[in-house]
Amino acid sequence: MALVLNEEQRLLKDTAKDFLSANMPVEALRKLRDSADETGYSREQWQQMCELGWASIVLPEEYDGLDFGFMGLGAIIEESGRTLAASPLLSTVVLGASAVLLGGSDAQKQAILPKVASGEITLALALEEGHHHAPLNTALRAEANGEGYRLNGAKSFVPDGHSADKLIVVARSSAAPGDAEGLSLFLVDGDTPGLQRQRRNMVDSRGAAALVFDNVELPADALIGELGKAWPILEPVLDRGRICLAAEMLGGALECFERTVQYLKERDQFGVKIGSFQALQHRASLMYIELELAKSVMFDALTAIDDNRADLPQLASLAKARMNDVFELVTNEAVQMHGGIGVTDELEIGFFLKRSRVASQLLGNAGFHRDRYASLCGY
Amino acid sequence: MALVLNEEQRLLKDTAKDFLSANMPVEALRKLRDSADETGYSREQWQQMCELGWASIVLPEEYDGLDFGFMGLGAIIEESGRTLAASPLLSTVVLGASAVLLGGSDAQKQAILPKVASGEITLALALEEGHHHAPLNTALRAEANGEGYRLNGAKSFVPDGHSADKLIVVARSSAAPGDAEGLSLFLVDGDTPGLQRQRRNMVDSRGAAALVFDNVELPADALIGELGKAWPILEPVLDRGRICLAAEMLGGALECFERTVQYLKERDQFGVKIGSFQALQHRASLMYIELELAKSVMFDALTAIDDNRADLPQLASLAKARMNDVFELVTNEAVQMHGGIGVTDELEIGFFLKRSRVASQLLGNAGFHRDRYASLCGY
Amino acid sequence: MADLDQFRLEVRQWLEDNCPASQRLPITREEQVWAGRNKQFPSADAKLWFERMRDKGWTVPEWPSELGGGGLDERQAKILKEEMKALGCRTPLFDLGIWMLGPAVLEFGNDEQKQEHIPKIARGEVRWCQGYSEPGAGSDLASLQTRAEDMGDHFLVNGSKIWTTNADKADWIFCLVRTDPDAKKQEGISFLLIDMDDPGVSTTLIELISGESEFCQTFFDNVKVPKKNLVGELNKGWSVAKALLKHERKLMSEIGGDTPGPSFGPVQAALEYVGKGADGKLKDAALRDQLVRHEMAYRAIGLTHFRTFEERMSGQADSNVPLIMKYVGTEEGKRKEELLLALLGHQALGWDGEGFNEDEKLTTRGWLFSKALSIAGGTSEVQLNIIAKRVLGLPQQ
Amino acid sequence: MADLDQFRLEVRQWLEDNCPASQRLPITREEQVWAGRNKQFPSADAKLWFERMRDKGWTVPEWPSELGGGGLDERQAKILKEEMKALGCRTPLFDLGIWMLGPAVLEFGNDEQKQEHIPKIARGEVRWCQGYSEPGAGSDLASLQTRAEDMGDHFLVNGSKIWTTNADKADWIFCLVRTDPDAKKQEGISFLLIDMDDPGVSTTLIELISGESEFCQTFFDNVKVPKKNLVGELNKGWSVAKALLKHERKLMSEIGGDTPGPSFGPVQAALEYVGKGADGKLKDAALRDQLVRHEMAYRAIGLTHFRTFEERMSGQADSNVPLIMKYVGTEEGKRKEELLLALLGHQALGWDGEGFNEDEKLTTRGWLFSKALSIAGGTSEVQLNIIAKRVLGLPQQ
Repeated sequence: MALVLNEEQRLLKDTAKDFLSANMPVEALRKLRDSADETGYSREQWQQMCELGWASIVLPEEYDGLDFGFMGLGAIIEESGRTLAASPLLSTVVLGASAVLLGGSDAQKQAILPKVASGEITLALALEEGHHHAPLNTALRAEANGEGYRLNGAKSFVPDGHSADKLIVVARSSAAPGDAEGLSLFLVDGDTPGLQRQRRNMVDSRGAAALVFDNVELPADALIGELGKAWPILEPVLDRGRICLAAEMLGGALECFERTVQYLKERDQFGVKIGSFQALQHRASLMYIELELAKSVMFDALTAIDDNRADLPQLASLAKARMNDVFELVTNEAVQMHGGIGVTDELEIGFFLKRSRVASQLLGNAGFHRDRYASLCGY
Repeated sequence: MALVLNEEQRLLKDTAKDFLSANMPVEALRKLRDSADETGYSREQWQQMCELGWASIVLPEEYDGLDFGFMGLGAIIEESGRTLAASPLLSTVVLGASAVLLGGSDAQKQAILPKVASGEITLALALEEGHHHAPLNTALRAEANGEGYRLNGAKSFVPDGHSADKLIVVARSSAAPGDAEGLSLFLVDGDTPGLQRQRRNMVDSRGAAALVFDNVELPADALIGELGKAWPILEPVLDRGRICLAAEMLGGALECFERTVQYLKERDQFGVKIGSFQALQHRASLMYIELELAKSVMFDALTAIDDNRADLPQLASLAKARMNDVFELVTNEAVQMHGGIGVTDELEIGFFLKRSRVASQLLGNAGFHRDRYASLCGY
Repeated sequence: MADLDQFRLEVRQWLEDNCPASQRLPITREEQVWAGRNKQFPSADAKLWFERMRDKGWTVPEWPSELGGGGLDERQAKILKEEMKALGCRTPLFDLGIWMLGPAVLEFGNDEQKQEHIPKIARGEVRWCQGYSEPGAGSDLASLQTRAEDMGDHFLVNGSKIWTTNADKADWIFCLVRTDPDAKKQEGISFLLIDMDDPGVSTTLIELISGESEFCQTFFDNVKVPKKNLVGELNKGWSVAKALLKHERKLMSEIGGDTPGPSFGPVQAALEYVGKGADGKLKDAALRDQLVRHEMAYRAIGLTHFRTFEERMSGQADSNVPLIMKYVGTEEGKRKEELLLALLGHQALGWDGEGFNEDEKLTTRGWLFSKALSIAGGTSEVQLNIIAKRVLGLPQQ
Repeated sequence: MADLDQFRLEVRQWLEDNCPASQRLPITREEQVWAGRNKQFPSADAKLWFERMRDKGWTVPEWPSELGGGGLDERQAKILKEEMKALGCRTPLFDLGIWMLGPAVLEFGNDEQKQEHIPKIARGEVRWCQGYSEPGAGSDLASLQTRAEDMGDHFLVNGSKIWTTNADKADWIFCLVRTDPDAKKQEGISFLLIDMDDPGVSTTLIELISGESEFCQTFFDNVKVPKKNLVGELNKGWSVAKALLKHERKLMSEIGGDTPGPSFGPVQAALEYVGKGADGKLKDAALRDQLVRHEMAYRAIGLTHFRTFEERMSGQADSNVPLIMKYVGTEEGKRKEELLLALLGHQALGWDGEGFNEDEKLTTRGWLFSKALSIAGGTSEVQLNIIAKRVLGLPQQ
């Protein structure tokens, strides 16, 4: 268990902080929103991130990766959460690349991962079909079709799904929704005939899409792993996503908290700084406590990935459930403590508030993960 | 809906307050505890209560009752909660007498109710068999036996069960535990052969017992209502008990809260009254708010009994769940805000803390009632 | 009591006869009829309904009839409210003048002011907005800086007010202004009525996290205001303001969570977006628990509203309970919005465009807007301070 | 690193060879070996184990060996701790002298004091208790009134101390006393060591809501205390006290909820008293949710303990994190007790006598006792004040 960053990782974190605050402050997200940007992030800045090695950091060296591990990537993602930097990092590197890495054939890895590392292609995981995160409920149908396969169905909420070059589609090739058996993963080009992608305008101003699969024909080599046996691949992929998303949320919560504490020190009311009011002091202290506990959880969760620990599922649910609660608490308190200005679009706190709730729903709300944690622990 | 007391009811409340503060302050409960009193309450004071009409207040006039209704009784019980007055009011008048009144034959009513009104006999409802309130899980067996019945089984937690002259026993004459069908009520003398009663020493210093039924033979007229059809009688009896118990808890919470506010005004720390600390002020205000909401709920719940309203079950669960939470909140805050002295046996706050948790478990914890309320509302 | 029952029957009959069917359907925000010099009516029925109610004086049932009101007492007004609710009759007229300024003028205004303003409000001829808060003042209302200089025959007003709801649509604004800069805080403040058409008055819209809003900032640049527009005594505006704040808190606690919102309530949303399992319980235990906690809290709050009314009626007025309603209404209102968001899941994450229906978008916007409820009209923190001080009598530092 | 691994192997071997089997079983409160002039040993094995550890100096592993300690560095001490845990070895000796006074004397005491007191503590020959709080002082420690008058060759001590844990069994007490009544608060306080056998020292037990307790009140009636028992400078006892308070808070956060308690943890209790349904989930959804929230919180707290250690080790010491541990440890500890109470239901409502087994009674008593945890050793409110001031740097009034 590593609960502190080593030299290398701290360096990565500092570099990320500098790059992000210089190039992708919250203001950048506002611009993307106000210009109704179609992609939902800046391709140019994504290229720069890739040049900084962020896309290759967790990939094995044989696929042009740096093999730095998730402790390092987590530190970068945490920083990206501080500025709400919009990028396909989570969908391409954490979810997409992990699916290929954990489930793909050598050929698939060779074909995909180096291009991910270089930033040549982006990926997205097409999973959700319902109102709430429920991977086992996948119903999108995959049938054998000569040598290959045919997909029919719809995905309701696919982050970066409209802009990704390739989609990793979770489909059901057998058994019924709710069953872990019978799930399959397919690699699908974004421009495959029969695939419609509709951009969705989300409250957090990030890019997402709804997908419709109408007799989408796929070659045999589009299948990732074994037919109907995707769950043992998909679950660890989702857990990586949950942990890295939680890292982003931690960054956002820390930034939101620090801005609020700063405001408490500056804002005058009734002739004194509002930060001198004990009720607000105690609430601020409680947030600090929650954030410190969350940091410890995040460190352990990230090492659990790097060390391939058996309790990765627990840690993923612990991290996601906790960050859902903490980010919600901190954003609510931040708005309230900022008072009137806190509910104006002019102040950036609102962007954190909006992102927090999208992130909460992504890959499982707190209830989902507490239920999962309890079941994993045998009660 | 009546959400305020009328003249008559206010008078009852004031009389009760005077009697209780004069004769049964919290100190009286301490004495009962320290003298390891076998009954768990003072029979003499119970007689006085009966002379004040508290045992007859909700009974119809035809059975020597005053027919004042539960709004009045609730007001008295609330006052009794303020001094933690130990008495068989709940077990005898609310639970016991209601069972006879709602389910009994004219003969049974004539035989029991006037004696309850006069204080001649006390009753207790023998229900609980498991670790948690679960009326439908009753397993104690009742078999036909010639003209009469035979009871076999055990009851784990029967308030005032050791001292009551007559027990109203919930037994299963058919179907399986968990089933609402097949429950029956029996009127059993406390000294019936085959019935063992073991006193239990509870944390709240009130009287309770565990009962063992070893081939207890009962005459035919011991049956209350129809065989196997007790649930429609038992449920409203329990709801009356839940609401009146909640009224007691409200009184205890109010007393605890007022003592704490008083302490906040008197106690010096760091050269000022601790009541001037904003963090404590806000916590006190939040308790006040919870208590005011609880008062409204209690009024409506008590009228729901008097008006035989169809939503009595909802109101009972609303009242009990809310008072469980509020009493727990207030007693915890009371101890914490009193500081060191708060955890000493010398201070009476501890008695409220202990009573609150016993009352919480009695007739259903907050989870039980939230679950019930949700189901009653169709979700 | 008998005449009250009689009154109830008459009211019911009149409503039956006079309220057009279309005006008995749930009202949308677009269909609200707001007062104003140039009123907009969403439909002929709405106009008819408004005019009939106006002519009865029932746009302001409890105001004196000689001033255009209905002249009803509190009991009768409650009966009217109940009967309108029973029939589903829409509120015929919306205006801050009805809810806030009117009561204040009736309490503090002189006859001339009553004659000039009350009938116009009753007839919906003028739309009012409120000018209390100022940029930088926040909860510390008394620290306001907008200056009204005594120029003999008029006041010269300079400064700006923020959170002036619907100021862009309003005809008049009632303001707190500083008339004595040397007096300390609460003193030296006066209550002034200003015609928005006066030269030097300008208004800009404020964008909220929930998108465009009805909140504005209003600027006063050398605005000349006649002396007769001063309500209450000079430098004694604070007492008028306090009286008004009570109305505002009452308003806030009544609208509670029910700001621009979807057509469904939490229970409906739960059944639709989560669904029930074989055991008849909501499929998601955590959401079910969150739902029932909210439903129980709302029921307790509703009962408390009734209780305060009954206490007033029975002369047992405990003036303290109303003090908690602003806090509980807005705080539980926020929880309701969080609950709806959680129930809708992915469908509550949309901002605009395809893929989200109106109700879903309203849920998202309503959730964001609800964050303002515990800030506007006295923050939750201020409410708790007030309870600690006035109700519990805890020592102040 | 290599020598550390080597050290680990040696420690493991030594423990294997020297720790009696009986001393590797979970310890009950009755089986704890407490220091003292007349020590009680629950068993011959306990005596043997104590003596072997004492002779290694491992009763106080990090203290200098020349003073009877083990002379280990922090890393080695941690290894010893880990190996003892792995083998289940019991703590051989319990004493406040080890946890609190010893470290203070080593930091502030003069050589004579170290020579006199440290070895006795290391060898468990003297049992210490603490005299900080006073009736009426509470969180405001610095307002203490116990007076120590300078009589030239000795101090004359008068006053009383409350919450003097186990004072009835202790041989010595370390106290904060006022040596300069005119100085303001923190100043004029000195740190004094007093022999409980001295004439004028008397102690009474305090009964808690959880029943009899180890807490006492200790009275000083004209007690003569030699000057050499003054630790640190005269009137500078506050700095000694603050250093000690850190140790106490650390102690409180470590014992957290685990005060006199039942043999089962929440999960075990849940399975035993609630049970699982067909779906493998705890039957009661509400209790299950309460349980998992606690389990997750405890895991986060445990990880944070590790993190603070690793931060120290890696020289990234963020001195702030330890400040939260007293608060989280005791507050979550209280939640754990409430949870156990809820899980056991009716079985957690007993006080004594028939019908409740030991574990059930310990649950009830432990729940009641836990209420003291967020009060003793710095209330939760004081902890939050400290975080706001020292960590967040929020302005003070």
